[in-house]
Amino acid sequence: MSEEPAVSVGANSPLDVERVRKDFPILDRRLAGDRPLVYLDSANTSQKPTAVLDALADHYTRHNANVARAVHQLGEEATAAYEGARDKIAAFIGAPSRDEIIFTKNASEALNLVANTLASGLAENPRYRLGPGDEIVVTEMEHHSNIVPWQLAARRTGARFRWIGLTDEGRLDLSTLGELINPRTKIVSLVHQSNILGTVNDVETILARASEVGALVLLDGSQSVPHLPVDVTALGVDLMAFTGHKMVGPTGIGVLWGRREVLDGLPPFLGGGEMIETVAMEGSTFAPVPHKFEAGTPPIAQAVGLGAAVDYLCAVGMERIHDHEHAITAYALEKLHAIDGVKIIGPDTPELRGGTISFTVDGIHPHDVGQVLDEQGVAVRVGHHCARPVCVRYGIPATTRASFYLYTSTDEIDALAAGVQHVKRFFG
Amino acid sequence: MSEEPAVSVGANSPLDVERVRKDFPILDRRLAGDRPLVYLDSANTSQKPTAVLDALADHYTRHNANVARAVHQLGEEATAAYEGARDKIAAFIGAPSRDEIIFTKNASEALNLVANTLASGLAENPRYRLGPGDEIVVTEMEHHSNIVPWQLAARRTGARFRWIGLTDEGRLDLSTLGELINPRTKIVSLVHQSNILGTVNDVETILARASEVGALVLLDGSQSVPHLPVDVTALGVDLMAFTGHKMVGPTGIGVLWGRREVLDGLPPFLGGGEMIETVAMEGSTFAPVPHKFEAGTPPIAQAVGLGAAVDYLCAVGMERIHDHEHAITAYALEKLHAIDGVKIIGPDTPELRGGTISFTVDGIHPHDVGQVLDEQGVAVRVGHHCARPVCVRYGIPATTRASFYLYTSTDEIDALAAGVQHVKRFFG
Amino acid sequence: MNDSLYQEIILDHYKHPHGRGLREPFDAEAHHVNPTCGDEITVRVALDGEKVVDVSYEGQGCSISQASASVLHELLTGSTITDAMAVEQSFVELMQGKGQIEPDEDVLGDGIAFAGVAKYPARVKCALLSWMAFKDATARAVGSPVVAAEEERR
Amino acid sequence: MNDSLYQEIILDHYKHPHGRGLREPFDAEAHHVNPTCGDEITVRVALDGEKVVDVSYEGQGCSISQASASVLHELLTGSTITDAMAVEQSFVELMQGKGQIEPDEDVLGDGIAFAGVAKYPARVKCALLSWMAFKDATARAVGSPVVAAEEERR
Ligand SMILES: Cc1ncc(COP(=O)(O)O)c(C=O)c1O
Ligand SMILES: Cc1ncc(COP(=O)(O)O)c(C=O)c1O
Repeated sequence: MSEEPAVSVGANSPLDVERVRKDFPILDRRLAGDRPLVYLDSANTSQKPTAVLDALADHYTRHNANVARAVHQLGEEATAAYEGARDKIAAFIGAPSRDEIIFTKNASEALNLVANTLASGLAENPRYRLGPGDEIVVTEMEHHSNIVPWQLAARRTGARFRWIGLTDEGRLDLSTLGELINPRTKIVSLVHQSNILGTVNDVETILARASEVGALVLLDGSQSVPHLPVDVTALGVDLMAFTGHKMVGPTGIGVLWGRREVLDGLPPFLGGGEMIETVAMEGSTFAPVPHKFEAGTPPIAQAVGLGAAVDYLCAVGMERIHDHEHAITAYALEKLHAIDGVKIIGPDTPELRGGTISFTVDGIHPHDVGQVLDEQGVAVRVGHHCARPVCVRYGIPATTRASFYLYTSTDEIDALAAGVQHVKRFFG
Repeated sequence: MSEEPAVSVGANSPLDVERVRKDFPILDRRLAGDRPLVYLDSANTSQKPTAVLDALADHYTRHNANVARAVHQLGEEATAAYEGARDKIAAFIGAPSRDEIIFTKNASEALNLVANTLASGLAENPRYRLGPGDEIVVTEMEHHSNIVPWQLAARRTGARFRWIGLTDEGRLDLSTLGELINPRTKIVSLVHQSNILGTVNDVETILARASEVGALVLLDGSQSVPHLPVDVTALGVDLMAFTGHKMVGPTGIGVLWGRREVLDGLPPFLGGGEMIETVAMEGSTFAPVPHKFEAGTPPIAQAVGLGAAVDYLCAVGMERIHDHEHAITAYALEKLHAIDGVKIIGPDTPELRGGTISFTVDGIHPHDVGQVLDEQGVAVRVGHHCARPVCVRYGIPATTRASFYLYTSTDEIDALAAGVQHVKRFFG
Repeated sequence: MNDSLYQEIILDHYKHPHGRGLREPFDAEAHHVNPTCGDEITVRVALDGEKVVDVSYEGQGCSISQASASVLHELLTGSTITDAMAVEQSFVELMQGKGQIEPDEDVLGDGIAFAGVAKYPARVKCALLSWMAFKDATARAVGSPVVAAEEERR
Repeated sequence: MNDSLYQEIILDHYKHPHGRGLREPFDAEAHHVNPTCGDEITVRVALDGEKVVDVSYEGQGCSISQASASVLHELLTGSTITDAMAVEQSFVELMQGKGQIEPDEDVLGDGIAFAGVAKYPARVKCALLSWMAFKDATARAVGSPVVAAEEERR
């Protein structure tokens, strides 16, 4: 494991991975013991291309100023850059209007924004007010960030918190959907692609049922928007949350998209800064979206960085990224299947799943798997991946998870497979 | 105004401003018409030194990973850097414990966190639950971010929203303090240094009264922490909010500090990610502070950048920064006083005020003042500065505001004064 | 300062506003505020059938917002509602054109002096303030519920 | 892999744990969970006056947490409460020392093999899991309200 993996391209990938990797300076990093980095933890956070880092540096060294407040040149440049990023992101996800893009600090804040404003009781339209008798539906494969806000909202409002269970194959069990989503359901919030199982969910079926009963649908796109072409208009959902750092953008920024009508109906979330129309000590009125939901100085440089990230992803091409990951995932599943004692948690064929593979190794705790892999330079994540109910569902304490992105090479998958073999020998 | 202002140091400043300015690359920026930048808008957002930009770049190109989740080397490096920033910030403000430092996205979120958790009704201890009969006290010189969250909290809970008024000199009117802060008062939230008037408030007197009646005191340090040595232990307040981008740090990060006991007593704010102890579909329990209040992937690179910012400020020395700004402010007040028709809004002597000066020019709207100054390369802010009630109080629609920092030179003040003279000629 | 947004025409209207002051009788009025800078304007319209017989206004604010109101008064007083709305439309387009639109002097008169303002996003609102108020006041005067509702939301 | 945190001693305790299993009688037990990885342990203490007569445990988790419980059993069974707490204190110090502390073999026995773990912040919790549970169980057994209250809060 001491020589650097020579980057090669899987037969079925449309990407020149070797060229892509040159855009990501950290991939040249040597770890302890001069081991090359094999980064298979992109579902946790992605690495950043030079284009994004340059955009950040350029912003801070040439255009830094606060936005929407200044009449001076730097202020206008910063505002144009910040609002320009909003345009780019709207186009990237097919949003009908730029005003429907709200910048948050991460996906978690975006999800909480919806849960909190529905729970606040301040909305004029009862459709956007949760109360006793109402029901909230999530799934058993949600990230904690799409569970806890709803549990808190239910506790505050007396609404009932329910969830769609999982099949043994790691897919949603839709057999009781008709009862679970019913006329009492106010909102259905579900993950598009699971961050632990890799499953890509059947949004269409759930949306169809939700529409029948008039429930809102919030999609957690944290793991789909970075990896596949996502078009909110085509999907037809009401709201979608995602996060910058998982899509080659900076930390400190996330996005909530929502249909204008829905965003208009929700009451304000955080108060202050530029989210107001006019403030008097006696009472205040609020700005239209998107500013209504952007209290205080926004993550300006981070929005600019995310805009550059979206430009980068578009230049490579989301279809090609998706096809590359599909090829890499098929290759990885094959390699892992071939190892005795390795069990895939989640769909074990490359269909309707993304490049995130959770697995267990018989008799060896994931923490130990991960640590010994790390000693070989292979960075994976171990634990419950902020989706503990999935572990409980499958009766395991934790998993080892390898997750891929546009820069993942087949050589890195080989390093993973060799690493797991070594783990087995080590604890054998 | 076409030659570059030669940087010189005010007689009474202990800072070598010329050297300091070399640390801030944007200060070399040439604006439209090849005019040099005279940046007098630091109360809006500050510029960033190379040390901070380098820390960001180094993080992203060498250590980028998610925190608190990974057993791999990058994850451990990123976690050490992120948690190391927490240590630095705790030391910077004299916090008794690192665990009392909560990273937020900006000061506004920190203020909203307190208002929202008090209003949520989820706290076990009634001290941390607002309800009808309770009173909230702010001041008339608050930033909107310390007004709107409390108005919303009052609306949600039935608590009464009250405020301390202002004297004609731009200071708090403490004549009715005994009645305003009374046994029904649950929380007093006030600004340390006003972002519009420059006033530094008498925290001690207000704190003494609040302590008598057992009210919590939240200090908005957004404009004080960047500019003067602030020690929360010496101040004796319960909570303090401040923001990274105003203290030579990145956008996208703010801080809430609170006494351990108070933070422990507040219920969770946003749910998800690493703020949990354990999550089950049936219910969840929460991590101890600081993680309880840090839902989702935090602003990792931004925390690292803020740590570097604090290192930079400490290396220059907060006392010296404060003394420099005091000298610059005295110089600027003198220069502005000398211009006919210019009226200072706020304390018009350098005592107990910071380097933020709001003023009006007789018969000329601030927007016009700001625009014509901008045409000369002088960047100031115009408007109500997110403190509209102050404008209402003094019967003006808006002000022009010049605000200074460690890199502000007397030549820049001269450029401001010359600029204002030009404005008067232009509209005369 | 050639690329200044302060054209002589604008400064003229600012220093010597036309038709300023609120007059009676009027059919409807609208009060608009630009929250970012505190500019305020009240615009009244007096109609006679299809005809705009008077546009009166009072406000406080920057040279751009005040000069723009003066130009508005001059351009629209005496025209038909239809023509006034066409001028309004054209002015809005100019302001939102980011400096890329060539203004038509036949339609906009002194209003063409505002072409440069379109390059300053923060000031576009100032220039449009009185025009938006005029539009709303007129909508109220003719009793159009759709536009009036939109004003309510703002 | 010389700087590995997996010392032979640790692997030995992991593969052949000492004193594993929950036994009766016992005076108190504590169940601790490491939420980041799902490691769990239940520790029971049986006291006879000042003496720790048995420490029994059951858990699931990584080699570090399981080996650490085995070492704990070996070190503390049969000692006095005071001595046990001193050993516990010493082990905690070693774990929180970020790899800077030289462990004392006379006090920590096989526990010194965990010195390397202190360099891996994410694993320190694993190594401490059973020790924290032991401390809480003992506090309950002797009825100390302070420490027990602290456990409640965690
Ligand atoms: C006094 C004061 N409080 C709060 C804030 C809000 O800070 P932020 O915009 O970073 O949330 C500001 C700055 O805009 C301020 O000056
Ligand atoms: C599916 C899913 N939802 C939500 C999140 C939360 O994103 P963030 O941590 O950026 O708030 C994540 C990532 O951690 C995720 O994978």
